[in-house]
Amino acid sequence: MKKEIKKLDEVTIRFAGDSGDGMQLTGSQFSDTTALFGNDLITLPDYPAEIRAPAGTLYGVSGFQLRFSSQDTNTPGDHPDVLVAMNPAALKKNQKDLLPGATIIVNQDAFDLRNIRSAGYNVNPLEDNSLDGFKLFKIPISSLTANALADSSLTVKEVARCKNFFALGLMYWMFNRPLEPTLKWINKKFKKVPALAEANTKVLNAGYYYGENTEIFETRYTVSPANLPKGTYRNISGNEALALGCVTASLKSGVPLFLGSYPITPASEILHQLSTYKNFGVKTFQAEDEIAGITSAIGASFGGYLALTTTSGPGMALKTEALGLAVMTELPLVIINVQRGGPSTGLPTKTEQSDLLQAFYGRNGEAPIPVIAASTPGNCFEMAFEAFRISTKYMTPVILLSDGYIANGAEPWLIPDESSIPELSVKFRTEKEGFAPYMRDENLARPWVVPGTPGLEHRIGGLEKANITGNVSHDPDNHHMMCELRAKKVKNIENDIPETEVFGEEKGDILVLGWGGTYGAIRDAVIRAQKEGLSVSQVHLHHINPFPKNLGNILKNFKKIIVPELNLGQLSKILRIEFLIPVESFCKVKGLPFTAVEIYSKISSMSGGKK
Amino acid sequence: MKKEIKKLDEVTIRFAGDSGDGMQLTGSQFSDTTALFGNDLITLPDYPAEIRAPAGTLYGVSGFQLRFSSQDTNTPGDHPDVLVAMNPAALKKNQKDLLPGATIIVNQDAFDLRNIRSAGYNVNPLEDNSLDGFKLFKIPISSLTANALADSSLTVKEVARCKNFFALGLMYWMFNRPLEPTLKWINKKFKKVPALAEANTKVLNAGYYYGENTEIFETRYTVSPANLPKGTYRNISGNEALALGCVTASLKSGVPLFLGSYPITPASEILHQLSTYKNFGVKTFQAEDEIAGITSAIGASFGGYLALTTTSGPGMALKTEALGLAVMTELPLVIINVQRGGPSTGLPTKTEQSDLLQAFYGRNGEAPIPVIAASTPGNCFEMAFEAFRISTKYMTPVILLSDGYIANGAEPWLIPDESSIPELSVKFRTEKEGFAPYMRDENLARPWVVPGTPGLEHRIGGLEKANITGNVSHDPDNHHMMCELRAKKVKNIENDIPETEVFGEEKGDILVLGWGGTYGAIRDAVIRAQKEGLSVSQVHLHHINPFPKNLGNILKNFKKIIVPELNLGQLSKILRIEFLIPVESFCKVKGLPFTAVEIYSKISSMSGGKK
Amino acid sequence: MTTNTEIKYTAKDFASDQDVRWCPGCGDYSILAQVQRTFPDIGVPKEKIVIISGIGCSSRFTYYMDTFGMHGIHGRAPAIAGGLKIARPDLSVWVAAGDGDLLSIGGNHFIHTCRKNIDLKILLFNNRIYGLTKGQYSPTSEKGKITKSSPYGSVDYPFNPLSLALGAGATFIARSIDRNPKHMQEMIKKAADHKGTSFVEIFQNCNIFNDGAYDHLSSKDTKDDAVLVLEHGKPMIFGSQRNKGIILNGTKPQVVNIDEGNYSINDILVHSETDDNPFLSYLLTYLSENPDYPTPIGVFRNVLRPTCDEEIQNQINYITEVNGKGTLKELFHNTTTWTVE
Amino acid sequence: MTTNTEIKYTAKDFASDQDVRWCPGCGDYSILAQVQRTFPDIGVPKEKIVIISGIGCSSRFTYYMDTFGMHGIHGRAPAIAGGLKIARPDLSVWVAAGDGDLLSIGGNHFIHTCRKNIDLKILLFNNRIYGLTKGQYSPTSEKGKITKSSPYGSVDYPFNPLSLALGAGATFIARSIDRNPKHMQEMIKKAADHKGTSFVEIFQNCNIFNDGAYDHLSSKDTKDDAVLVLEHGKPMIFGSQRNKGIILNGTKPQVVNIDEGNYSINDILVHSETDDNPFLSYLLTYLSENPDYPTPIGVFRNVLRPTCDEEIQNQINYITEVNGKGTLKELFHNTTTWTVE
Ligand SMILES: Cc1ncc(C[n+]2csc(CCOP(=O)(O)OP(=O)(O)O)c2C)c(N)n1
Ligand SMILES: Cc1ncc(C[n+]2csc(CCOP(=O)(O)OP(=O)(O)O)c2C)c(N)n1
Ligand code: SF4
Ligand code: SF4
Ligand SMILES: [Mg+2]
Ligand SMILES: [Mg+2]
Repeated sequence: MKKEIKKLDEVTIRFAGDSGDGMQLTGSQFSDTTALFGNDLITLPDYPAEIRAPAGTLYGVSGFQLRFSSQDTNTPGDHPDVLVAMNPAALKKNQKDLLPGATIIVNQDAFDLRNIRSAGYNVNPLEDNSLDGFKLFKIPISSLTANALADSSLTVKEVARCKNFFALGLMYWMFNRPLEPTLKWINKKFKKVPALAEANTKVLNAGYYYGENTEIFETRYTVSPANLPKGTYRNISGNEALALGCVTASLKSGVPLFLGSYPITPASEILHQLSTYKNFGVKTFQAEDEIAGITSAIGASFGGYLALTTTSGPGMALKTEALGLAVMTELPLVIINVQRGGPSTGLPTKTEQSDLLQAFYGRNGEAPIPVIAASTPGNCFEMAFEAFRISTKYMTPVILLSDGYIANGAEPWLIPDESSIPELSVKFRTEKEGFAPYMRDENLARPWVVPGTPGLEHRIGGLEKANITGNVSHDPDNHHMMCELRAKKVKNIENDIPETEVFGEEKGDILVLGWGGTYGAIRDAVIRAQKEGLSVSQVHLHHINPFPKNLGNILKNFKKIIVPELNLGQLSKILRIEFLIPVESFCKVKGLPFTAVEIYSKISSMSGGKK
Repeated sequence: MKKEIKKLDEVTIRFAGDSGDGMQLTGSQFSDTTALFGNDLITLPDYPAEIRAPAGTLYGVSGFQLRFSSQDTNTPGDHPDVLVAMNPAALKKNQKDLLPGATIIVNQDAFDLRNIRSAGYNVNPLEDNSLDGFKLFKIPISSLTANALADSSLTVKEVARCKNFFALGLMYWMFNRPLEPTLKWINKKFKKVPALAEANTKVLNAGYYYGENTEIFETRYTVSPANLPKGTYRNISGNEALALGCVTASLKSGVPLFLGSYPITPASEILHQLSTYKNFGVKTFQAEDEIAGITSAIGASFGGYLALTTTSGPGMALKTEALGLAVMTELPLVIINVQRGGPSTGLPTKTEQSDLLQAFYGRNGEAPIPVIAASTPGNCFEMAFEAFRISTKYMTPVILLSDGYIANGAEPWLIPDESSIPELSVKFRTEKEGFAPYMRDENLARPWVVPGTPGLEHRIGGLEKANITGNVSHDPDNHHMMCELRAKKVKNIENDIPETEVFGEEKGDILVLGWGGTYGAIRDAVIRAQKEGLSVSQVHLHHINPFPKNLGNILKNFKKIIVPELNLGQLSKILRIEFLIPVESFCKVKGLPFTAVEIYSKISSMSGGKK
Repeated sequence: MTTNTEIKYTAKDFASDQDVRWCPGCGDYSILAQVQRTFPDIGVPKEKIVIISGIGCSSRFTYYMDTFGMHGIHGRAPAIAGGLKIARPDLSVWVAAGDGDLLSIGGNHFIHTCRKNIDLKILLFNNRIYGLTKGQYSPTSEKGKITKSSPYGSVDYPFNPLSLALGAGATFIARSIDRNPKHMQEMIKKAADHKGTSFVEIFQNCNIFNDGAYDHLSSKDTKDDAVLVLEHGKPMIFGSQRNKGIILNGTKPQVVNIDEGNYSINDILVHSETDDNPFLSYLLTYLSENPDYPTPIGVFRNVLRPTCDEEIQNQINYITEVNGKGTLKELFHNTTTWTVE
Repeated sequence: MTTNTEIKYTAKDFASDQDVRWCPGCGDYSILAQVQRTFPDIGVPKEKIVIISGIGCSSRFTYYMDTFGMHGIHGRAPAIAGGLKIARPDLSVWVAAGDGDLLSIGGNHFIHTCRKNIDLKILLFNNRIYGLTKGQYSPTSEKGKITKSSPYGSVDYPFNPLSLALGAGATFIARSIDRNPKHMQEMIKKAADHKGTSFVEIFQNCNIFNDGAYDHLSSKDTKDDAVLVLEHGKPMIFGSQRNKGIILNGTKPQVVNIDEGNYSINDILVHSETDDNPFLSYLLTYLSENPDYPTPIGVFRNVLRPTCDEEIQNQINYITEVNGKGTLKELFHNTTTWTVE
């Protein structure tokens, strides 16, 4: 039977099932294959806070969404076109995100009484017409999987665990993707357990040919490869990119990397990644707490390492005292805060941007620290490198903000040409002549002198320092001067960072000004609004303290400024301080990223409709 | 010989000597006597950071300044009229603060070669005319003390230690104060060591009669009692007043007080004070660190105590994670930060106001906390009470900012009529019917239910809470709503605090807007400017988050707003956020309080001279 | 602790209305069950029981118990609980904590609680792994362990939590194991009965990230030879034949066979929980460090000393008795005063 | 540690240009002097020595030594030093810390440093008081102590710092006293020689806020009977007549007189620093808890185990040898890639 093939520009799929159903794996296999196929794409995993909640419960549902496209893609999609729901809970939890007409594929076998009840349904949703309006496909995935493995030596439990590959195979068929990449992966992964390799291969094929051969499906779809810039690509998540960026800074400076860290969601992955890079000379130290994480890094920095500490919200709060020490000792140090829902322990697995003011002001005393923020998974790479550039050049701690959304999300990343990455020139002073610990160069940076340098023995610390000599000083005028010097050093960085770029016209009605992981949603919304003729432009900030020098002028060129943030208006506050201008805060504090539609609607309503 | 008696309106004296010279004692005796005599006064001790630095060094100099007056007094005086310098280092360190014509009394015996060198002089400053222009009295205080005690059984070391009483006696003579209060104090203090009691009495008298009998002094002075409101007075320092305010809140609410704290300068005195109030039911817990200080207080609050934690700069930084927990659990808690010079360990013994932004924003996530600030030693009492009022009424942590200047400074305090202090009504819910942990009253406060209440068992914690039930909730809309609810609860407090008052005209050219311990210097400066006919008014904030409701309107009534702060402009930033108005920051970050003259000069230069 | 004889609870009375969300098979279920089974017998009305936890899988414990409770912040449970107990000595305050929570980030509060002998009941859910953050090594993980944060094997030595507690001055230390419900109930009961810091280390299996960590101590085949069950006043005998025993050879413990003729039961060390001098306890905590010895479970040490919370209360009572209850007037006038008429 | 035989230092080479600002008479002066006298002999060039401290009177130590140094923040010296040592195993890294600094706020870093056996040399300036903040009780203050924050006597039991270190797994622990310069020099030297965490508790007099705390251990009249000087391989004999000794009675130490005929020198426990099993060390740390026993000084325990810093370095060296030094290319391509032409 020959099925119709429909060409689409883009598709959003969400895989959802129990924590134990392997949805993260299914999603990432689909992504990898799709990336290899040449689509642009963005992925968004959504784990529950529980490790493995009881089967069938709503809070045990794990999801993985991806959007792939023949065009440039900026978000993982607002509303899935296709939902694969492995059980009633997955259906229940995700149905509300679907628009009418969406495709739903369910594992019919999982809709037994117990699961239906666990999900909080009174009646079987597959049978009460509540899904009218959706394209519903009820497929007995479990039985089909079991059938395919009827001859296998696997246990019933093991067989059951293969069912995600059936769903994956079916999706490969539906979206016309090759099976080879996953088959290759299966063979590598289960090299030592041939029975599993064989079973998964069988089931993947079974899923694929189920689509091909049954009459349930009339249509399959194809999304042509995107017109991506030439080059070699890999998939990269934000946390992977941060790790890569840090190691790159180390290789490009010739200075080894030290990470002092304490595990915390959603930042732990950076620690995991970096602890694999031993042959890059990376030293990782899993400390007893966040305070030891940062202070061990300060020690390593004193010892001449590129020093890094990574954390998230509550852990950041614990590091603030030590941040002051880094400010006073003027040692280079990079602090990455992968933000999550707050306050307190808050929503550990959810995304948020609510630590910006803390990054600016969360310390005792006048303790200025540069703040930068990454906007996409791939951009995390550049920002990590930039953090080390600023930190070593200016002898200062630097706070780099990421968030749970871009940390876990992934996208294809054009691997940069090694030679295109600038060298990071780091100088350790060894010259005795004329040395003083708090003398300053043209960037107001003091010299970095590491223990082991003969004749340059000196002491630093957290008490106020006398200018130049660095001795402890209680002198009133010196203190005022040092406070101003430290502030000025940070402020001066504005001369050393790129001007920010306006996407769209340089002047107009509305400027959408964002920072961090909201980039994609804003970009998609702005593109749509621009297409509709609205006078809208976008500026997205990567440097926040200090701001790019041209920002003030840009702001003057727009009638209204919208600042979408996943907090209650933190960048807005800083803009008011800095530029004394009113801005329109567009706030969402739901533990979820913005959808492009939300921002588009805001733009649209603020512009009073089309122009 | 009858000496001339000159009547003065006010006098500023500074006692200065080695850390071991007993200058703090001398100063406080003079203050107590002067207060008893009926003057208004303010005192300002100035300790070195070292406990007891080597004798004769500049950094070992300890000082105590007081200003007493026949009028209302707001500052300890900008420039001493009289400096008592017990050694060369004391002279060297303090001379720069004197205006020409000031009186200097030195212990001539201490000006030996060793001390002169230690102080960093090349030649004896008493002999090189460098003190021309001052009224210099060279008095061999050590020898005169030794003479007075020629018959005593004390050791040479003990005799030497009495010399501060000679200086004190001399000052009593010079300013026409009675000896009795100090004599009484000596007898009580040395009750068990009669030899010391006798010696100090002798030396005090010797000092007094030295003034009376020698011809060196031609004039003595008197400052008439001030026209203070009727009532009973005591001297009180800011830290004492904080302790008293907290205990008062406890007595007036009938709820016992718990302090969890870790020692830190300049806040430790509150812990010391409160640990003496055992028969007031106060429980003090010296914790292993600041984190245990605040978290033990959170535990006590859960248990139904008025919970307090006290600290300073670096300690505040360590408490920020737990502050988030207090916000999320919506438990009452008062956090007192007695600010000192920062960043990092900074200038531990010096004053500063640089933790305001930290108080506002120093936490992960959206974690709003009310912030109030004390303005004078006496005002610390009211603000401590106010902190508990807000915290229990709204079920919220409250940050109360003090600073090293008002913490250590002292002034006469009109003991309030007990009945004039309002009751603090605190209700613990015991009613089972209709109870839910996160239901809210008209103030948006949730119920305070303490363990031990049968049938009301419930669990709270740092994960996001479902509205009403308080169960853990990952629901997106609930999270947004709860973030807004918590913000609104704090914002609503503006309806429950007094409008701020304008000192001077309600409209005019210049408004001097301050907060915290700068009150006195601003008040003196504004009075002077007003006297000179300048159009200047003062507003001094005690409630900062939220601001008093009328502040916005007041600001509109002035052409220029000056904000003097002991930081780089932190309140200014918050004003810009809140009111979007430009203000003129007048910053000083020198570890020292403002002098009235500094602020007056600023006002004067901004107003372009007289009107 | 107030004894309440009227109310008779059952385990079910201590179950809250919240769904238990641990992974199926997690050892935490057993701990929850044993606590719920034991609490009816500790003689405390349930409104007087408070459970404080930090953050971790184990710290969710609080939500599942129908008592008062606070799910605090990571590592701070002992400090929160300490403040509560000092404020309210009338309450029975329990801490439920993971090995990361209590010994890594919370290590300082833990040792200071032991030192001060604050009357808290601390249950350590020791699964030798970070569960909630998905599998990093913890301060009790064995050296060389391969985890997400130690892909080439951890270089850290583990804490022996009981040695640490002893070194910090703890007055009650015990150990049990998730797969031995009866024994655990006994330990929980004894911890409840002790006045002072009670520390119970519970070996808990995390079947997701560190499955089988304690198999040799709980599987039928091996456990009798691997576990030494400590009983006060009894000789330290173990083994499937109950013929192995511990003797002290100078300062070194030694495992001997009492069936082979060289040693008899009379040579075997007799356990005493209540020795004021802690050497025996040290010796016992060390045994599990060395594969030559069995791993003891039971109460290692149980001595009485005044607790921090009662001493603070006593001081208050005493001073109040001597000076009378403080009044506002007294407070305001506790220094020199003068009057302006 | 690199041995450098060319340069011959004197104590003066280790004195910085900063005025020493402790109170006249403070025990810290002696510690500074002994360190400056010992450092010429530890065989490390001075640019390779780093001293890290926290905050406290004692923590000012850093400023007075002409080596590299960091005066960190309160309690965090071991963590700062640990990071430095792991980054730079070639350095000799020392921690100077007060009892509040190391054991109160810094307790967690301290125990984890001991556990991980990071090769740091930790000198505890134990004056049993908070000096710099002007006299509050510390975690080593005796129970009942009256201080500014305990006007009616502290209710807390003190830590025994050596027991705590042992409980945490320390490989080298020793004790000395400010008034015994020669002994202290010996301890500092031995601490320097040990590879792994070396912990030296130094009894230090604070003559301003806790004067005389150790008088009985240093005054001529009492010290011989009050102090037991430990020497490896030697029997534990002490007393002005050198006729008292320690024996082990079951699990309990006992002081006996070898002149009275019941016991001879051969009955006396012989000290061994290097026992792998730590009971003897535990026994010795406990002695000072009890007035019936003398207070031991000297090296209690000194055993060798691979250190954290070297193990991390070894792992790096090994993986680098196996996989080759990482390159940018390898880094970027360490997963599936595809090419768009
Ligand atoms: C301040 C802070 N740091 C880190 C975390 C992340 N975190 C949560 S639980 C946990 C450790 C969990 O391990 P354990 O305490 O052993 O408990 P388990 O999950 O194994 O029961 C960590 C590191 C956090 N929530 N807060
Ligand atoms: C975070 C922080 N908390 C508290 C302090 C205040 N503080 C400084 S030193 C000190 C304790 C001093 O005692 P100790 O460590 O025993 O040193 P000593 O002065 O006795 O040598 C304290 C509490 C601080 N500087 N920083
Ligand atoms: S991850 Fe481990 S410890 Fe956590 S609930 Fe699952 S099995 Fe239990
Ligand atoms: S206060 Fe004590 S410890 Fe500090 S310097 Fe003075 S004598 Fe030494
Ligand atoms: Mg664990
Ligand atoms: Mg001390």
